[in-house]
Amino acid sequence: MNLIDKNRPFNFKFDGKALQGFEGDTLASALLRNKIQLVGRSFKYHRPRGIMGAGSEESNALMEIHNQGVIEPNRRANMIKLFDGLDVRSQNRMPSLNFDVMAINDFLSPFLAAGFYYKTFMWPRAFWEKLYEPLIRNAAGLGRLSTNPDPDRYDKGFLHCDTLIIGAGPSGLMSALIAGRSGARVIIADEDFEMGGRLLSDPQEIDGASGYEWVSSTLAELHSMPNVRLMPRTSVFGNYDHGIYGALEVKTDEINAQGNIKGARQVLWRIYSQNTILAAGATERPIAFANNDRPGIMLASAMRTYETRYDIDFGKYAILSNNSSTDKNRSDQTIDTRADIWIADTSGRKGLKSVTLNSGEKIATNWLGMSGGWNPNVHLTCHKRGRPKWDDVNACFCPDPNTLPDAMQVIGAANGEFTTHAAFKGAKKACANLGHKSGKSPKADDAPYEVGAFWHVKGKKRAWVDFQNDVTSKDIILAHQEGFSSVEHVKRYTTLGMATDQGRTSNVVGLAVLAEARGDSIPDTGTTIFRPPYTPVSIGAFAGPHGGQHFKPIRKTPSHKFAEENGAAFVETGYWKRASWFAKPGEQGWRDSVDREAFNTRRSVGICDVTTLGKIDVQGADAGKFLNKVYANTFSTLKVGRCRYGLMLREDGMAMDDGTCARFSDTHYVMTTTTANAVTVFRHLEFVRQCLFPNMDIHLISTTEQWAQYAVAGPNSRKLLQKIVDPEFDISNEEFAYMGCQKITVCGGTRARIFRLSFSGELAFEIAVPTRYGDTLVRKLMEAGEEFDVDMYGTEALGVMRIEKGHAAGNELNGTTTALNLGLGGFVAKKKDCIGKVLSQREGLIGDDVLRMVGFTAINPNDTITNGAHFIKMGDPKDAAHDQGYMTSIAYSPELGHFIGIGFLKGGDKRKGEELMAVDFVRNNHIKVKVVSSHFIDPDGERLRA
Amino acid sequence: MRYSALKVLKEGLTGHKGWKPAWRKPDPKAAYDIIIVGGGGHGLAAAYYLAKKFDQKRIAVLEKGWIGGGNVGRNTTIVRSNYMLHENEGFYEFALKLWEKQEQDLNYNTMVSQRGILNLAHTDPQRHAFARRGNSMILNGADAVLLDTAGVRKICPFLNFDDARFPIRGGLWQKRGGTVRHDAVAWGYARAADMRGVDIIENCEVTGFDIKDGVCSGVQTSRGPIKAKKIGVSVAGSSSRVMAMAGMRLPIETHVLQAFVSEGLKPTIPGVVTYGAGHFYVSQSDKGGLVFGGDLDGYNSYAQRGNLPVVEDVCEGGVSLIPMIGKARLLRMWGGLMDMSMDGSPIIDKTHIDGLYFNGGWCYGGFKATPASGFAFAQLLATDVSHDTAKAYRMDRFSKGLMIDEKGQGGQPNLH
Amino acid sequence: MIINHPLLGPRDAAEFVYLGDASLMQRPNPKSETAAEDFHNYQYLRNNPAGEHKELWYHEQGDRSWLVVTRNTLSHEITHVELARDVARSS
Amino acid sequence: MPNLKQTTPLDGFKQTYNGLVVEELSGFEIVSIALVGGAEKAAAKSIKTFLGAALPKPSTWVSGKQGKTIWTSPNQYFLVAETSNDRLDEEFAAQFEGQAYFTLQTDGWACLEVSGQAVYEVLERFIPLDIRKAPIGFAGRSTAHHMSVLILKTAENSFILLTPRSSSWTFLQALEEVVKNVN
Repeated sequence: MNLIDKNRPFNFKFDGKALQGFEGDTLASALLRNKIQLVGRSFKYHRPRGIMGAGSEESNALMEIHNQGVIEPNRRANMIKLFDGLDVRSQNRMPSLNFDVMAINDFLSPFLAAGFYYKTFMWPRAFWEKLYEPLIRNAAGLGRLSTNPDPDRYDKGFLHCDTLIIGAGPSGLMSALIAGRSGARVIIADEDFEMGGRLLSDPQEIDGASGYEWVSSTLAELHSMPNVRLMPRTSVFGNYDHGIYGALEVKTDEINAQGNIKGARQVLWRIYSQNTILAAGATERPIAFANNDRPGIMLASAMRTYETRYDIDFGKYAILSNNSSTDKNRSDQTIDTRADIWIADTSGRKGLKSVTLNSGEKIATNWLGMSGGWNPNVHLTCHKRGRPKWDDVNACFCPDPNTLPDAMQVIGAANGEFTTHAAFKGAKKACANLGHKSGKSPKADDAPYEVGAFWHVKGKKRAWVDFQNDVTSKDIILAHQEGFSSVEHVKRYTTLGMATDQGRTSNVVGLAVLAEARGDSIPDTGTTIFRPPYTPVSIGAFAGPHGGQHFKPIRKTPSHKFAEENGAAFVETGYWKRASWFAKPGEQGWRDSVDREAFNTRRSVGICDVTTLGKIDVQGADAGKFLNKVYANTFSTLKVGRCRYGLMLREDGMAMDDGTCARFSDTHYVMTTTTANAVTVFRHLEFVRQCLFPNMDIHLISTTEQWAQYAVAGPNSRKLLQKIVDPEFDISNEEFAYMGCQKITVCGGTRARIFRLSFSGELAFEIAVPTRYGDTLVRKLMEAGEEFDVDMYGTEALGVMRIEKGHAAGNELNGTTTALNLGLGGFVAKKKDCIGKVLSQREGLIGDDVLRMVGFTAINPNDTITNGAHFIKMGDPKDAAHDQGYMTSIAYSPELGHFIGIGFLKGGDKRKGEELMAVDFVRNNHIKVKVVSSHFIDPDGERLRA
Repeated sequence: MRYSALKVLKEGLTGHKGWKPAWRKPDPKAAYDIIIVGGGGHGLAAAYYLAKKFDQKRIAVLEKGWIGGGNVGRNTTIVRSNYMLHENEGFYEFALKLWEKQEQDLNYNTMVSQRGILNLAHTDPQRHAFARRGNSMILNGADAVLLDTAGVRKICPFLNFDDARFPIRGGLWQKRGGTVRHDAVAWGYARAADMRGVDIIENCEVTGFDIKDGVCSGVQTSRGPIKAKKIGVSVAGSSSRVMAMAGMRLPIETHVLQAFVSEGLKPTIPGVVTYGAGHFYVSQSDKGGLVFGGDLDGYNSYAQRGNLPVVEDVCEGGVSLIPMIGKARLLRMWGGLMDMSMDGSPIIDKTHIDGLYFNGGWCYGGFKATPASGFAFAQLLATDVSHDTAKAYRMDRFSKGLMIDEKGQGGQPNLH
Repeated sequence: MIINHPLLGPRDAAEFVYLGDASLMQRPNPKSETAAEDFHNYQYLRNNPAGEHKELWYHEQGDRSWLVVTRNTLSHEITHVELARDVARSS
Repeated sequence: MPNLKQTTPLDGFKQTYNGLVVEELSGFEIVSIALVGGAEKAAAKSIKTFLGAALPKPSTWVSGKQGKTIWTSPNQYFLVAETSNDRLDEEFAAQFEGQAYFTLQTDGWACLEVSGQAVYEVLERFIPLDIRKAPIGFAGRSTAHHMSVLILKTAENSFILLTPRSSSWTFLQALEEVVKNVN
């Protein structure tokens, strides 16, 4: 019984050659059907290689899938479900698979033994980067990655279940059946596109019928259960904390007529399971003998799979085995090491021609199956650093019940129970442990598995242990000779087990060779542990849909549409897109726009969307007390209808954030934070509320997005707003003084809030309406401002004006500056405690010499001041020892007609008038600057109180 | 035994019979002058410099497991000296200069490969911070170039310039940055130290300190007590556990940092690229694997393994920055224990206990520091005077308010 | 990881933000004569145990509760989860 | 001058994909309710009378005279009221002074209804919660594609998703992408 549908042929290409396969084929089986033996080259020696396995353990048959200039490298031929139009090419060869010049390495192999590169290439020094390394790099690597973006789509998702069953062989299917019948929510996943596991490959009977019939009827029943989810082509690749598993579901590799993959190519699932049954089966091992890597030599079980499931006719072939599992092979000649015969050597560079036995007998054959016994697939039991234990009888590592992840049971071959009968028994028991009763198990094969511990054939020639990475038994012995005897040292020194199969076929053989060299037993020598993922997972799948523009959300302000319509350039501020300036026709560059916006605002009026500042509603009987704790200055005394600037410290005394806080009633404050810190401040406030002062009556809720808020700044701002604000509200200087706040209505009854705040230093207001009105309000404001030549201004002009005023912002509140550094020492209230007060008084933070924020102007007014320059005293050497501070913010002031800067200078508060060098190597701009007050414009604040 | 091309040739022709163990496997002696606790990169380097530069004799390195099994064998192999604060930059530049001579110094090819490191900026404030940082680097004798977008494109044309959520606005390029074959560093120092008489004792776990009247005179180990005049502890992620045996609490939390490697690929990525807007950095090893990582998982952990959210976060950053790597496959993920200090910078200092010295708090930056850390620790152990470039790495800097906080995150280790 | 929220049941730890040792809830008395030292120890020194650890997690993508989670730093096993506010009130 | 015109976050989006309907909902007001510390019991009682339903338990919403009330945090609830009165918060504050605090939240959120047979297949690729097991009346706050979401189950194959207004277009795009991939 095979699973090939010869009525559905597929055309595909291998290295440009047109070939045909069928529905049901993998690429590997299709290549074998086309009698192709040579399919790849090894990593180091570029040895010719053929297909070695029939599943994900493959280490030789790695291919590139090509599609319209995009390459997916290193695909295992056995894991590609054949489809029409597949274009696949061999890799790591130059110029061709058949003639690979890099194969010269194979002849130089005596000099390329384990670790050779640590001992040479040291002279001359400069040659490493220039010559040796490029040579090594070009020779190494496997497939190519095209430099084109990956065009495919990926999804991610979350699944919840009572029982996750990993593997759909006899033990997994039986478990699903029992658990499913009892009503549990079951997920059963298998990396193969056909469920059934070994039952699809080994000819055997279950309850008198063929194993395949049992699989079909079981699958049919499982499909009928709504509580069972069958997930073929799904590799459960990792076990994480608390029952979380990572799984990759391959939806399709198929490319449609448009040259695309429809829908998501792969889905990365995070599976939350209450219980897990690991039924992942076992992987056959090779045997290390001289030249055991010829194309045509493969695992015996793989040959059986290709014959049975894929209907491949190998003709005559031989089997080398140390165990009873190969009894199922239909070979013409079995070489059983248990009878003291083995293979001494082989011939046939690009395809096996013959094998020579230890007796000297030479057997002509093109195909050889080898079986060195079986390794249970214990990988997922190790991901949380569980260690398997050695089973002497079965000569393999089995899961150790004492180190299993929580709520995981291991059954069947994965648990070292290799018969179908034992698989069923294991399933029954595992399900019973979960409270699922079951009837009698079907009758199945129970012939015991017997294995002789035969690992490698000693000799002078190379015998491969890790096929892909070209690690031979001699390499392992040499590593031991050089003192690399710990198994971890051997792995790192020889690269054993580091290939794309993560040592699935090589680790145990390698360990056995090492144990023999050390004269220890295998369990005393070490163990194999595995890290996720079980099989490699596309980075694209881990990224899911979050590439390109979808990397992070985009937050748009209420005036976004209006800004787009008016020439705005946007800047990323966290996830927000803020308008940085609004280009008008005729302007030559961003500076033109920014200068105009700043200048116009100071001359007449400008409008800026400040919605992105965090807004937090603070309500409660203890609101004042609470704010006194979180702000350095006092808020309990703030009068209703007033605002106050607030400086917030971290507990270590550094400035955390600043903003204003308005009081609307005895129990109601509205705090604003900087855009960048809105989230962290909220989190901090919740910490203070819940963890430090749990008995205060305080309630916090973010209203950042609830209110669209615009700054209206400039000498004409009041006049403009008077046209918008409903007449019953008085915003004259007398009735609504600087730092006032009130609830008002605008435009005929629309609810609003107005704050008399100024970041620009001009007469200014901030007006807020529910966001639903945000788009219309900005249009109304601009309409109302037409007579004043109102301008929108962006973050750049905002920055210019705040620097002109010497306000600290993000560049200064950089997490390493104290209130004192910022010139805000006076804000830390003397009488009360606040968060950060105690530690802000440490000796290193309060000396005369600490950094102080000051202003700078260029001595030559035509010089450009640059950000990030360091200050050096005139005449001092330009080195770290003489560094006096650094420039944090700079701007061209259209009002002053030259550049200005603010920065931190040691003891700067007492150094006004001093001349310094502002040293900027990376822009090659060293200029002379003078220390000045950071209040460049209207230092007495007359304008904002107007 | 000297390693050379000639020697490799000769051994190749004679069946490799002449290679000797890279280091001896001695039993511990009853007493040493100086004991280093911890056979990682830093500990082995300290032992080497003690013997080579500071003329110390009777030195032992005690390692709980096998040497190089901790972070020196688990990191993403990057070396660089691109710090902003002078207290760090001077030290890391000293390290980089030692890396540049390491192979000849040790007679071991650790594959120091200066293919450059590029830090990307995505906003003007980031570019400005890079300017400040680049200037700091140059003030400390390092190299730095501030790039605009075109400059970045020249070095890494494959980055996402056209469809990026966070557009690339420039970068800071240190040409002398690069990668080093991490395991080889441990082996190279071990071999060179061993050749100078240092006893490297594996499978020897320190279980206690002999402290009396404020003086430490030896250690208890799984292989018996060992006396010493001076004991230096250099155990990275295990710092708190080991120093607790001396009754000390440290300004350190242990966190897990995951790292990732892809399947082997032909050369694609030239140097090291660090994504300033995502949590992602990548280089390509000589074997062809993309070696990449991102942020800490973020919680205290000694488990040497992490969880899925960070894996996904890192890969999202990777694909959004370098769209072609979607088609590469992640081969292996693992975790290391980071001794995260309270300001993100290390400690190399005496303790209040005479004879007991501490080296730790390396956060995730320990690998690149290896030679300088070893050198500075050796000098401190040998002379009781801090190395010039490591003077700021004092234990008491937190009580004095002299933190060295590159990122400005304050006393929350998982944010550094 | 999964944190079993006392009010909401099991939630993916990715919804939470981690702060650190739950001793951060015991803010020293700023008026004490040893305040400088107390605050230094509070802010900077940690037991950093390899084993059971009481620690603070914030349900940022959820109900905004701060939780005290008892978790083993060697195995990541979580044995106890409480609302921090309850813990703070009872101490 | 006339009243200002309102805009909804997603411009009234509605689209059907193979029987799955994604539609923006609007025309209601959301007010947060926080119970005064120390007076929780009394406050809950009088609010119960007002709502015609007891305040919901964690992870649930309840339906009452005023609309849906959703548990959002300890001692905090969202009332989604079928009204166009945008001064609800102020009126409630006056009515329940000393018992509870209120904050207008309507404009902070975009509200989408997703309904149809395929809704579970979509949501399992969108939200980490165990949506298939959630009963009608479930309310949970979590994340979807790095964005906040408050999800309510309103009928067998029907859910309401609330997400912050500023990123709601990204949210919608992400949801659409999943819907297309599933279809």
